[in-house]
Amino acid sequence: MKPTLPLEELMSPGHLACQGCGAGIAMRTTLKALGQDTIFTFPACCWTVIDGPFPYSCLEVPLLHMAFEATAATASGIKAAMDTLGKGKTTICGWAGDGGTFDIGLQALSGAAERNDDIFYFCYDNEAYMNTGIQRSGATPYGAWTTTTPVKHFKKEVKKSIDDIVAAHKVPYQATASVAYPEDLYKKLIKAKDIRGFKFIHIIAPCPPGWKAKPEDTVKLARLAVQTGVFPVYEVESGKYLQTIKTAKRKPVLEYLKLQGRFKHLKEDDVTDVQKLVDLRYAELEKRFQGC
Amino acid sequence: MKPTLPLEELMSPGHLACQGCGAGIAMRTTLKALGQDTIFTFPACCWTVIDGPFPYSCLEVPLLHMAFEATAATASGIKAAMDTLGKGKTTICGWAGDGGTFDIGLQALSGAAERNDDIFYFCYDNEAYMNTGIQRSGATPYGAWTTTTPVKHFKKEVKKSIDDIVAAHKVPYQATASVAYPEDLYKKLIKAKDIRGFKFIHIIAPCPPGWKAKPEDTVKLARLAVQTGVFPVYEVESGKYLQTIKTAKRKPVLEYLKLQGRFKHLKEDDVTDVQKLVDLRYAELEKRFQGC
Amino acid sequence: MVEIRFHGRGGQGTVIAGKILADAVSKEDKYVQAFPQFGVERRGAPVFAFIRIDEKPIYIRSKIVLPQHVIVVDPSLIDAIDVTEGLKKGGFILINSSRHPDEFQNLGKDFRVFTVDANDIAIRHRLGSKAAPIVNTAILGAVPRIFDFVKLASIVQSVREGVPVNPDENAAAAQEAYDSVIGV
Amino acid sequence: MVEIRFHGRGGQGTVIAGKILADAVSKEDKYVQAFPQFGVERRGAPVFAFIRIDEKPIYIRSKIVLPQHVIVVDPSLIDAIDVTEGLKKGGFILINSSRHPDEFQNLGKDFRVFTVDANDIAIRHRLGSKAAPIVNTAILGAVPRIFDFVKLASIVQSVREGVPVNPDENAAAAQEAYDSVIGV
Amino acid sequence: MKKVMMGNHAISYGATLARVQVIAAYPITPQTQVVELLSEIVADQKLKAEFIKVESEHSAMAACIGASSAGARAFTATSAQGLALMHELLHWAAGARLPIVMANINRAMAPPWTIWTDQNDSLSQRDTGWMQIYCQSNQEVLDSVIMAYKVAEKVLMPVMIVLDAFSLSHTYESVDIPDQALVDKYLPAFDYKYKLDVKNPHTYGGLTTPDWYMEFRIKMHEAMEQALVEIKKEAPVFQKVFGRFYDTVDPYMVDDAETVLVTSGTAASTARFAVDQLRAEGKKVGNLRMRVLRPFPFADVRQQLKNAKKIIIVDRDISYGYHGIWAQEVKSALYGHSQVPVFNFIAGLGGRDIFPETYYNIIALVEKKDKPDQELYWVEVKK
Amino acid sequence: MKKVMMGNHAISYGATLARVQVIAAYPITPQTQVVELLSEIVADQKLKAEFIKVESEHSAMAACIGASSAGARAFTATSAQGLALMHELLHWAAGARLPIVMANINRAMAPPWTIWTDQNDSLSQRDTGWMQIYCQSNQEVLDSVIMAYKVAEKVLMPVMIVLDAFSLSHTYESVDIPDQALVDKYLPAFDYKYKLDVKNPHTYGGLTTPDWYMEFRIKMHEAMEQALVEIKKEAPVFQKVFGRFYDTVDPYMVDDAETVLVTSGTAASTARFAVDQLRAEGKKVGNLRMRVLRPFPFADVRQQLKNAKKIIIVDRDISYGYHGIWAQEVKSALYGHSQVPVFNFIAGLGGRDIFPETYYNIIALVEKKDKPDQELYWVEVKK
Amino acid sequence: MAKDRKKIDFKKMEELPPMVMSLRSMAANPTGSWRNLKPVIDLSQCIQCTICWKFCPDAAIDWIDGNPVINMDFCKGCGICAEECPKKCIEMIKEGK
Amino acid sequence: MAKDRKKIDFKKMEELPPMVMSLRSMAANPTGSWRNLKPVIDLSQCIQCTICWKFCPDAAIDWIDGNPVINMDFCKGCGICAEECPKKCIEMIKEGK
Ligand SMILES: Cc1ncc(C[n+]2csc(CCOP(=O)(O)OP(=O)(O)O)c2C)c(N)n1
Ligand SMILES: Cc1ncc(C[n+]2csc(CCOP(=O)(O)OP(=O)(O)O)c2C)c(N)n1
Ligand code: SF4
Ligand code: SF4
Ligand code: SF4
Ligand code: SF4
Ligand code: SF4
Ligand code: SF4
Ligand SMILES: [Mg+2]
Ligand SMILES: [Mg+2]
Repeated sequence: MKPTLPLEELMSPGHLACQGCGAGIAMRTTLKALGQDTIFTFPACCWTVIDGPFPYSCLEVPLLHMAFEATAATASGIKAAMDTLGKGKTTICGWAGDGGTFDIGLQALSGAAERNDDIFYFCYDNEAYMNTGIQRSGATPYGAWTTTTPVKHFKKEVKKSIDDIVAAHKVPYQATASVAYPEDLYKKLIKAKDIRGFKFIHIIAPCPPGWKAKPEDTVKLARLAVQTGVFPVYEVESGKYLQTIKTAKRKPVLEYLKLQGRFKHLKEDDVTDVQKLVDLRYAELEKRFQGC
Repeated sequence: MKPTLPLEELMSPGHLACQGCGAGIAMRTTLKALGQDTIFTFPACCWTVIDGPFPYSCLEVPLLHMAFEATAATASGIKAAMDTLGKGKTTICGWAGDGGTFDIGLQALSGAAERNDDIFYFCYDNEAYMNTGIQRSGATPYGAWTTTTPVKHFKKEVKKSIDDIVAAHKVPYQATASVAYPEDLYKKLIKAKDIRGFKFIHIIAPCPPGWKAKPEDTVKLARLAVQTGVFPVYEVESGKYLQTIKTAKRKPVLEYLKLQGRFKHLKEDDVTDVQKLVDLRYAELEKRFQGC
Repeated sequence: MVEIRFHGRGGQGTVIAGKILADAVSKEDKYVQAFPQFGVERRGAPVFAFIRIDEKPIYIRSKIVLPQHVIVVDPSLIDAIDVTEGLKKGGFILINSSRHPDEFQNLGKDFRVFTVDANDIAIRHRLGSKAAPIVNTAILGAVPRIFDFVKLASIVQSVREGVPVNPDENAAAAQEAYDSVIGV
Repeated sequence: MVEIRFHGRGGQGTVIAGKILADAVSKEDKYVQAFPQFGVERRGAPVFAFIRIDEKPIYIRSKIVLPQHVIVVDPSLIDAIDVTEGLKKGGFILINSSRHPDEFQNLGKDFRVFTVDANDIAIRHRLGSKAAPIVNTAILGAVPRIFDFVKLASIVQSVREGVPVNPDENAAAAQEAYDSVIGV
Repeated sequence: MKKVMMGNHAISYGATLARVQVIAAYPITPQTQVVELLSEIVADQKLKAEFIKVESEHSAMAACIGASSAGARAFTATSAQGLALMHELLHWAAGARLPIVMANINRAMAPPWTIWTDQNDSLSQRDTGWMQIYCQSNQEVLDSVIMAYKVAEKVLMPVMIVLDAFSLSHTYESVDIPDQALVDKYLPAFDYKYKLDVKNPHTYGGLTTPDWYMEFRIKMHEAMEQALVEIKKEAPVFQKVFGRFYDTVDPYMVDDAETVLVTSGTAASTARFAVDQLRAEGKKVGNLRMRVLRPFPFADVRQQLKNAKKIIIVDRDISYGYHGIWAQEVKSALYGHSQVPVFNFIAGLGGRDIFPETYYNIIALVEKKDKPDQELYWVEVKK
Repeated sequence: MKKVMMGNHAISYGATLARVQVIAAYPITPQTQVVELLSEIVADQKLKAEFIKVESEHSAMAACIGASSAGARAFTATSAQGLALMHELLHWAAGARLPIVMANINRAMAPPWTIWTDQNDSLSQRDTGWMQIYCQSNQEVLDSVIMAYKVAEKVLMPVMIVLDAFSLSHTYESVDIPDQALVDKYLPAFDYKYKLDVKNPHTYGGLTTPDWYMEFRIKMHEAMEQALVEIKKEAPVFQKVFGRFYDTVDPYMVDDAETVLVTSGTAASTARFAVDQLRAEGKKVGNLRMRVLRPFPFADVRQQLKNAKKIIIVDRDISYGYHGIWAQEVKSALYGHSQVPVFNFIAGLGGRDIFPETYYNIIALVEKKDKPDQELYWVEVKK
Repeated sequence: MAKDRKKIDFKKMEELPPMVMSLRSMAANPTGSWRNLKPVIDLSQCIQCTICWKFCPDAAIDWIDGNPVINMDFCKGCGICAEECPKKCIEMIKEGK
Repeated sequence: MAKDRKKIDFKKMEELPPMVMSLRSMAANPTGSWRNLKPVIDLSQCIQCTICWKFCPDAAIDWIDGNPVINMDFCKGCGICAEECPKKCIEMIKEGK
């Protein structure tokens, strides 16, 4: 068989991600699609550490580490510079965690989207502040334990829909993706690279310590997230929705939940609630997939 | 005839709004609906000045002036305090301009919406940074002149849809309103006062100097905004859309544009573009009104 | 050093008048500072502007509390506020008014009053609307007639360069104002 | 003052071991400080923890570079890193291992080695899983056997209070470890 | 009750004992345990408080400002980047005269990214109108949180409790947790005269022209001066209730010292250890631990340093293009009051450790000099 | 070419002449005209630059950091609350060693809301690693923007150009706009050795352990020291090209003065006027205008103040719970170098005007005293 | 808060509260002086529809005994009332100058 | 950036660039020491589907001559490759301790 992705690696081994880190797979795949003519900026997040300490880095493209809340604005600044300097072809990317996207970096993201700045904004989503030791973020799903939503008081708010928020900005391209489907992500990026304007990519990236899951289950979980409808994978091009990984028969969410210690405390009723929430959201999206 | 709104005034005359300020009408009407048991917080905006200088104020309810980007979080803080202090019934409101809502205050707004904090968030929208002398905001519509979008380079981005952004948060209640329809606004607030959770109210409030319009045209413009479909007036309750001011036959946008100096430079083609944008957005909303 | 205060209303271009005057003065190689009242300006509300002129570099940068002269761009202010506040004895008061200086005797006899009908001039030169004529360039034309720190030619040139539209009309208004000052 | 360094791997509860030991020591009215290696801890990666014990208040707050003793929570580290780095002459090395202390002669003869099979004890008391037993309480049980700054009773009590689950099993593991130290 | 705990938990217990009513916080290493423990305590209803899990530190401080204005005792904790992100609102809280208390775990500023300790983060907030109290032990941390509310609510100014990352925040040691009843007696409930009150509505913080702005700022400074009086007054009161004494400065063997080390935080604690060793060698060395940065204790500093022959200020911070910040603060305070040579050493930035040996080396260097021959000296640098 | 312009437009022209390549800014009174003129200049393509109309000052500085890292000359302008909101990123820009230039219009901090001048906003950024240059005329503003890029790009540290709200920002006066060709000769294009470059990829600002963090911070301080050298070197070079001379301090009649006023900004300009009047009365008074706050010009300050019998520092700012900030800076710098009594006056907060009479009163008061009998003196307060 | 129309005149710093807070309503600030055009109601035409009243941004129209009464101390002369009056019975006349 | 695997050892401050920047790849950091379980491929069963290769978060599987080869210097032993291998021909065995 031929590899389904290019062999070239722009991410070196030796980095500091935990065993089985989904965010590692996300970056590795992304770099294969974007190639060498790419510049990244990272806010504070696990990737701040994963990348490696001075004087090392595991990325083989230029990277600017930046403050937590500034990702999109920084990327806009880099892009503006590249434009005046006649290097407009280089792909400029912000790469942030869910906390840096849904919460503290949302304003900058919205500003860049409104201006339709010609950049990629990636959010690898592990559904909590992992780098600081698993605190609740706006992306943490209903029902989950984190250190700031203790089991007796598990998270009661539903996950913020960053995708709908971005969609409200009518950006030229946005997509969700899962590390379990690298070819899908790859294809999306190859296409989006040629689209001018703001591009938003939201990747579900399981985190073994944060989800209290086994490291070997990372890909399985990323797949189940899609198959259960917890994290539907689709793209939106100029307002048109397209589900790129179909899930005709969705699996019950319990299959997904039970592999994760962060949901261990949920009673049967709670699981039913989660299932309902997922069904509701899925129904809403299905309408859009059908162009309604 | 009987007055359609209560006679009681909680806003004193003598304030510092310009002649014909739409934001003045917005506040006056809002206070009539919310009554005395209400606390406000304002970020930097025209209302910072309108309210009056030390040791005066034109509001007869408690008001905390606050930094520009902090409205929603401040309101959340006040609300939390009132709750622990056993004064949970008092209505807590953030009241911000469009700049303070669409741009610099968006993150705090999103955070409070995600937490579903039990507060009102009002945005009176005059479509630019007026207090600093008419600079472009995320709410400035396509085609408009501002001091930072000079006529040769008029605003090319469409108005950010704050309503869709808030809708993405699935808040219990949100509504748009126009100062030309105070009874509509009043009714919405009376209803929303009894809804627990985050409530978002977006009021179009024309600004004579900022729109380069005649002061006497303020209400006319606010009405035309609705009648042309530039600013549809509706509410969303638990996800259900309802258009509260119907506009079966929309007037051409030109009627609205031509009363405003900020659009004077637009050529016929440009006006057609504006009309198209309005039609597109209106069609999108109509689907939602029809429950699609 | 000459220090002059302008009185106008928000939206009338009082600050721009000061700026144009400063420009004219600086064309004559004098030193000059022009600055607005520091604060929030609202259409209709009374506002001030200031100008300071000297033969040598001006280092003082505090506000002008005791002006030598006063220019009143909007005559209705005469009733609304005390335009002579802090005005030095012997100071000149130039008022945009169709009335004769003698009718302003209530301003006190320590000062000398001049008038120019800038409203009328502006309207005739189609500056602004009839309801709200733009009078600031017209009134500037009267300045060199009264004061010797600037020449009409400089004013006219600075007006031409300093207005966003209608340079000819504005220049003509200034010229006409120069010719029609009453009280000289 | 006694200064001890713990060696473990991320995720093994090395820091918690230090904390529980500190708690036990403080029960005996001694002064104590326990602190982790300052930095980012990743599962599997080698980590340290430190403890400082004295009869009088401890003011020094810098890191421990030259410990008197060393406790090795994960025996595989012996090959991966130099656990004797900075260790003072005559220092004790307590290793979680099923092997006899004599098998660790390569650590040098300046030190005295003790072993305790904490893995085995933990597994038998069902602490953690077979693949990844939680050994930190077991190894703590061995401490009072070797050192005189703390009594087993205090350790057992602190273990009971300091673990999130299974206090009895953990206490029993500590007790058993106490009894099975090799090299004493 | 005595309990072995980390510095971060000492903060949480302090806040709990102070019966804070609104907590708004955002996670950041090395502060996270403060927030985690508090969210458990609140979830378990051991503390009747609202915990707002905000989306940024900026909003944390905004929520505290809102809550405090409404009359609730408000609390937050942060570190470095989080503190810096609050900066505008630090000015705000002080200008609004709100008695908010915040813990800040000293962590060096980025870039480069770091999570280790130095004091640049809090010291560069010295002009925002916040009181700042630097701690050297977990006990002091817990006690200071309680005392801070007492002083803050008297003078209506906010307080920052400052402690070093890891060497205090993550260090376990025994802490006496006072009885709630005692704390309640010492610290009465917060009764804010100027709260947002629908029965007595006022507008706070409105536009103020040059006519009056300055007078309000004078009042802020006077409140700080009063705070100094209150801190001095509280020291014996607190001691009477809890048995522990905290002053603005903490002198150790200073009276007869020829050379005084001026230090702060955990570096001061280590300095005290070093002083003992140096004294044992017969060196007349003392240590003056700076506990309160704002309000600056002019009188105490001048008094304590008046007998020294040489003063050494060790800064774990620097104002780039000037000196160490503590050095600047102390030297300016001594100007006109002292002629003693002052040596400024910069050590321990970005978590580089400060050992007793660090002080021995400093002392050895200073012994060789009559007066400083450099604006400042860098310590233990890889030259 | 001479042109009557407001201070804000002097900034815009300065930036245009410096051929800035990326502008990112957010409106705030009293800065707005800077941005408005620049957006016109860019829209009219008189300047080849990208103008990013960001959604907050925080993002303005973030965009500048991004742009500068990518090798473009980046510019922004702000004031007070906007500057404070950037605070975290001010530390960032300095730590990343980016030669960004920013204009800050001094406006007092809220609350209460105010738009009038004082220096607390910029002075409370003194520890962020930015150079700070205080101007007294529109000409100096324009010139300083150009010079700032020269120095910044040599030493790789950012610069803040500071001017008073209204009394400079909105004051029209004649300014000589130098020829573009001359400016181009003086200020070469920005060629950044450490730019983000896909041909030579590096990661910037990554995690740095205590092993090396401190050394990078030493380099920052050394860059500041070097900046002082460069500023002194540029003064005559700039004068040769443009005919105007700017030093770190601006002494006026200081040499034989018995009493020296130490001032800054437009208050310094008025002080100079006052000195003329006082000299006319036979009083031996001089004025030392502080132009550069960071890097602090230790040698120049000590040199200029060495003959004075009395020093008066007039602060339009205060560090609550301490003294005026300029007073603290200068007194600390003089410690060990001078015994002259230093009097600290606080004046003009929140836009309260500073008149020549203000100085006459100060001088009259100081004449009556041998040395200060208060920590500081408030001027023209409604007691 | 006192609805007193008098300006507050502090004499000394001690009279000030510790922080900036309002002590009186803006009714102490007669904005009538801003007006260049003055609304005059022809009550004989008026149908008491309250439209002028409800739209006044300055709360400068009082509803007294079933009729609109413009408070000239505050009316800024924006002309909205005149523009919106369905009976066109409000005229904007130039302020006597 | 140099793909050199050697650690960089600065001796003096002058060797440092003015700001923190990477000078070498993380390949200088052999994370193999983190591993507690070790993947072993039974190539005889392998169908060369590249699944193990594409999912390795650590880029620790090289694709050499059409076969997966695990780089033990870096493999952290997460077990994803074993879990995802459709042929179940990767076994995780305990590190020899
Ligand atoms: C202003 C600021 N606040 C807080 C932090 C601390 N912080 C660093 S990373 C992080 C969590 C990031 O979460 P997320 O964006 O979800 O990325 P993840 O770590 O989960 O990959 C936090 C809270 C910071 N660096 N800066
Ligand atoms: C952090 C910060 N940035 C900028 C400002 C300046 N500012 C004050 S009000 C304002 C405009 C507000 O615009 P908007 O929210 O639309 O309200 P409007 O003035 O139009 O009523 C701006 C930019 C500020 N006060 N604080
Ligand atoms: S905590 Fe989670 S996201 Fe972060 S490096 Fe570890 S596995 Fe990856
Ligand atoms: S500028 Fe516009 S919004 Fe602001 S007070 Fe004037 S009219 Fe109202
Ligand atoms: S003119 Fe305007 S301010 Fe006056 S009463 Fe009518 S609506 Fe009100
Ligand atoms: S709007 Fe006209 S008709 Fe109606 S109440 Fe007013 S004046 Fe009367
Ligand atoms: S065990 Fe994990 S790290 Fe090792 S080769 Fe397999 S997937 Fe890669
Ligand atoms: S996943 Fe299994 S079958 Fe596929 S290449 Fe890897 S070892 Fe071979
Ligand atoms: Mg995350
Ligand atoms: Mg607006």
